[in-house]
Amino acid sequence: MLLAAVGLNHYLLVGAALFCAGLVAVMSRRNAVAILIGIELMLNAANINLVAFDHFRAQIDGQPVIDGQLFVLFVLVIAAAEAAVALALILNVFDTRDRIDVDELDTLKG
Amino acid sequence: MSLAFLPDLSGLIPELIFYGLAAMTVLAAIGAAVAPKIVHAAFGLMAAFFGVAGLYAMLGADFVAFSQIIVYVGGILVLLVFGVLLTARTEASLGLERPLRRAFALTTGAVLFFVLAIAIDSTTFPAATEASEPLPTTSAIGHAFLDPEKMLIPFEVASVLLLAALIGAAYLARRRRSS
Amino acid sequence: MQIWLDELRGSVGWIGDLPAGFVYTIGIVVVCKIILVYASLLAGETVWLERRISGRMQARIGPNRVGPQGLLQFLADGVKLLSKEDIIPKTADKPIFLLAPIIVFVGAFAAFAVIPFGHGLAAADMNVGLFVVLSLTSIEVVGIIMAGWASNSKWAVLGAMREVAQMISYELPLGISALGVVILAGTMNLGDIADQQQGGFWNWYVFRGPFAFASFFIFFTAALAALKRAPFDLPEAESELVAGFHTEYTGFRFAVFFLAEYSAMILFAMLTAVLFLGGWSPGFPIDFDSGWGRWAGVLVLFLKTIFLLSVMIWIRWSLPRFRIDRVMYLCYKVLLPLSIFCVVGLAVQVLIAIAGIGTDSAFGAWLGGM
Amino acid sequence: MSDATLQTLCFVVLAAPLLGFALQYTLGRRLAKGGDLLTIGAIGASLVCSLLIAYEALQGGAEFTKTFGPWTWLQVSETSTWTIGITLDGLTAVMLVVVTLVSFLVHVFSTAYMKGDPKYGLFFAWLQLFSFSMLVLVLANNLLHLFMGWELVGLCSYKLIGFWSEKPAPCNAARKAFITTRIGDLGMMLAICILGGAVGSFEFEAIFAAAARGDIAEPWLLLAGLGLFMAAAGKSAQLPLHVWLPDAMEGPTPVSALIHAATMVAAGVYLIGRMAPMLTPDVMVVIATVGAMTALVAGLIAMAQNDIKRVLAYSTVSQLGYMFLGLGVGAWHAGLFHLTTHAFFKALMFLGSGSVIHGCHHEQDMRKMGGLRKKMPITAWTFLIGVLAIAGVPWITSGFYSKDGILSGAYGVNPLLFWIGLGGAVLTAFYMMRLYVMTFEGEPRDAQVHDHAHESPKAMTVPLIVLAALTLIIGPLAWHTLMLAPPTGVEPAALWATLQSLEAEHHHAGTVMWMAIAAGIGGLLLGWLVFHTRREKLAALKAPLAPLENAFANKFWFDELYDAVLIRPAYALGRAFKVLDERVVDGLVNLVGRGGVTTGDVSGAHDRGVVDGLVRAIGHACQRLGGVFSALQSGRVRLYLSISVGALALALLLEHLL
Repeated sequence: MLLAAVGLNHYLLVGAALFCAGLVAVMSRRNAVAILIGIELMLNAANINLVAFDHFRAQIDGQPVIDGQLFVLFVLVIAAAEAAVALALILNVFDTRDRIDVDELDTLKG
Repeated sequence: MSLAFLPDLSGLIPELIFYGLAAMTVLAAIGAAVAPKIVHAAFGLMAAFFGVAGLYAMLGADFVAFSQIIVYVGGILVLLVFGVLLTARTEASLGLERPLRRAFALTTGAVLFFVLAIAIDSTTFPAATEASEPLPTTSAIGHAFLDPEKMLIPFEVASVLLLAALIGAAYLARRRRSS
Repeated sequence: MQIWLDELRGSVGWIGDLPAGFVYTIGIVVVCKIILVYASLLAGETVWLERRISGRMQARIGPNRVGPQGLLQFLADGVKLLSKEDIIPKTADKPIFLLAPIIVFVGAFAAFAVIPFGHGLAAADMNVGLFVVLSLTSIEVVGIIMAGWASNSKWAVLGAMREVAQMISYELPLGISALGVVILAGTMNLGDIADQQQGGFWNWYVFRGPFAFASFFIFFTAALAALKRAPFDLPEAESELVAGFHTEYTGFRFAVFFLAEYSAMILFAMLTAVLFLGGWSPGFPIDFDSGWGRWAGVLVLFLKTIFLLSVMIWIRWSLPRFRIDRVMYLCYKVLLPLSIFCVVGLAVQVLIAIAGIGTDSAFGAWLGGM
Repeated sequence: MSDATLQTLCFVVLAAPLLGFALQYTLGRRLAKGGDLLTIGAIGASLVCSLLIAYEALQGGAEFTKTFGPWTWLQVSETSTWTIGITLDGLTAVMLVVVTLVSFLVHVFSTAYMKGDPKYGLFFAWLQLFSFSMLVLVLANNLLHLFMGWELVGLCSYKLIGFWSEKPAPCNAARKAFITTRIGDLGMMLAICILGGAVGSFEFEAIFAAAARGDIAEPWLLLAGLGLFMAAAGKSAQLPLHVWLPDAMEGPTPVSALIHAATMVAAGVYLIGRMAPMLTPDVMVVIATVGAMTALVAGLIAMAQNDIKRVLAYSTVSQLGYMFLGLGVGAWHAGLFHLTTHAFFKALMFLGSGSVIHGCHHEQDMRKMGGLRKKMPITAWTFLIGVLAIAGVPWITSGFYSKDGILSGAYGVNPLLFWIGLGGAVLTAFYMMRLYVMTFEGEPRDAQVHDHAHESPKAMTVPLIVLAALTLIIGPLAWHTLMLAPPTGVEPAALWATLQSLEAEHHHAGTVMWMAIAAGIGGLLLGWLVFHTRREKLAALKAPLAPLENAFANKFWFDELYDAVLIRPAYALGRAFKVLDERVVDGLVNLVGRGGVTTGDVSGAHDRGVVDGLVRAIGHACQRLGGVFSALQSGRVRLYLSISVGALALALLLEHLL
């Protein structure tokens, strides 16, 4: 067989890759929006793992397992809330300082 | 005329789709992480979202897959792009990263992925004896969300969270105009 | 779809000899092609329809030269657009500029996969069909914002901003009023939703009580706005923004935007017909499982779609454009509260029907959906 | 009426004002007209139910007693349960009617009196809570439950007296009232602890039964009785805890009518009346003596007051003294009956004075009034009825019946107490006539006040008329029909060796009756003569009595006494401690400190030479290192993240490789 049958490991690997990509973004980027992008990637990596575990457990149990999917939906909600607030903050920072380089945001004063 | 000599590739189709989606997801994610232009990063993120949604669909989570599209692509991504557009005037949007830090981050990311891959590969997960069709989950999710013994309270709390985020974001963005 | 392919394999000998997976793969490709051609043709003819109707309304004739009554006008237009010079602005962000029309096109066309064109005639008979349509149409937003940004032109950016704000705003009343139908039908499978409205025309969801009736109008209005059709055509208001987000696009890329726009119109017309106007029900009981009945159903749905398209065109050429703040006002302060009210009303209605009257009686079943 | 219905009625009686308070407190500001209609409706509902209960009690006669509950309130331990419950008997029924009726009329009165006040709605909210607490107190069937109502009453009186909290005087008055009654409450808590400990239950029935069986040791029973009386004296402003009541006149006048005439001060009398079966003869003596003294002293003070409300306040203290006298001599019925009648005519007079104050644009000094009868006839005539009632004008006023009962009770027990009471009666009639004459009769003394005076609106006069009518009819009516049941358990008669029988108490023994009549009428006539007819001779009359008047006017220097005996010593003690603290403690500390300094000097030299060298070396090393690490402490979370993730990755990698 040219390609191995797709199992849980494959999904977990995709998740790990996604997570590492997000981590790289968070670690190396200076732009706040880009950091947010990295965070979203990491959240998605976690979501893939959740759904994958769900799916393969359902295959073992022979009945639908939805706990992981429910978690994913909550993560979606939180990601949406986080993105909205974070972007509002970024816009605010941009408004007062005319830049959004997080390395320069090291004082507590506006 | 018999055409049976054609190879039966049907068993390979899911694999092909998976590898396609996985490649798309990972490449897009890496693009999002390192693209010099933030806008390109944002659209890389979109491709990654699509790939993840596709993976969800492959895992039989159709509701989650389309939630992913409607929320991430239709909502969060649009917000992000708006954020990029509204803050695009400075050189920071060009992501002139410090090379040393980027090298460090890339190395760390690669090492971490390497270690994780080894860890995943060396773990044996219990596997189903025979693969079965994914079962529909939409109505189960709906019932779980409205069942007081399951997820009703988290669901309601999540709605409160969204409301709070809405108000908070609106407030923060509003101050901006007054100044 | 698998069922048809199984039927096909059973009935036609040489197809049956082929490996199953091969047939499925080829079958998927073929069906996609059919849908694409069907939708594109319809879109092209809608352009013709629009031009003819607007001509009538303005006491002109409209295109009538190419083909009978000018029916082949779109082919001529297509040839013209294809042969035009393909310009990419120098300051444009090239990869995104090239990708944007494709995204928009995919968003508009992919949703046709779950639309049933007749009884059992959906390419993908998914049980989250309605949800799929709504989520796929939201992809269009991203394509538009890409186009607007990549063009590096103030007209395009402004148009895209307006459009995005308008589309994501109107997705709320759109989705919520569609939710009313989901409550009545108890499913998001579009084929099942249409099947539940068979029988007399009074079974159509639009006629099931005042809330459903109101939901229909909310849905249609929100759809108009999401389609940025007049009177909500601010994003491409030619008198202000030249042409909105596709100002910088020419030739075939422009054609793709154009096609996507009209196919989105058809998509929403069909969706409205399926959700509220009984789908392929002609208004009296008919057997859709028989061969001719199925194709009669396709025809009925086609006619309803054309009717709704005509209404859209009629509205476009009758009403003046809104101001942007009025558009947002209408969305957030009128349609959104109304749609929420209707959903709650419908939920109560269904509860009353189930708990109070009982769905085993004809009236209860009518009131409670199913 | 079935028990279930009665129970429901009781609940309605309680729930209506509580609900009224909750709604009024939260929504009051948004309701039409500040929500006064809501609260009047609530207390009205309570009143109607109370009347129904009273009617039922009347039907049941002397034997009428009902208990609902007890319901578990707190499961303190596995064996001990604290309960709440409701007791209904003749006494409760009468109190219910008194409380709700007066409260209802005060509500109505307040709509006009408080009109335009910025905290209009809040006032009604507190009135509601006050009524509720009083009803809780009255309906309680055990001491702990009663105590809840008792403390709630205290809280509400605090809020109501200090209602105009933007002014300092009401605040001080409210604090004074609160603290003074709190001293009494100490006795109450003591009594509760003793009784609860000895009986194992707080329920009245159980306590009375235990007292009758002699289960409670004598000194403890005595102590509990004294504690209860201490509480009652605090709440009902008896000597020497009476000082708060006159000051409490700083509150709005309807509040004075409600809580300082009819209800809150009645709580103490009610408590003693309710607990009568367990009080030992010694306690009764104390009660009677204190009551008589209070009646006399407060009457004397009242004669020399010029503030219209203060006269009424001292009169109230005096009348409460009568009630305790009645209870103390075993004239249980008469004492509680006086409570009822007094509630009506004193509420009448307080509301009447409120009407006067309102009419004179918040002028309270009687010396500036006079001749107001023509300006405000309704107020004047109704007030006159009150005056006649409190003086005990025979047969037509209710005051006659109750006061006569008390006096005849005292007559049979102890002549001295009787004579004090009789003297007090003369005083009462005298100073009330003085009050009436100075306010309503004669020539106007202050033209400005007089010219601007006007009759009050209907919302104020109608309650006055209702109360006046009640004052007239309640005596004859109630005396012959509504006989209060004696408390179950021990007959009060058994407690005082020389106590008259109950029948004799009702029987207006000729002598006593005529003496009482003579005292009342005589006092009134004297007052009329001195202050109206022979006014010109007043000054001449006053001169020799000046020292006495001075004593009265200064309230026998009670406040000064407390200031000198309690407050100043407390301050002095505080100052003494301060001095102690500054001199002795600080001196010690300083001494130790100085010792420390000396030691420090010695060791400092050592430090600088030996230790510092080492420390500096280490310090320099640390500084160098710190310079390296402070680059990491940049406050940038991403840097921390990078470092920690890098370290994690490295650690995992090493773990894998090794």
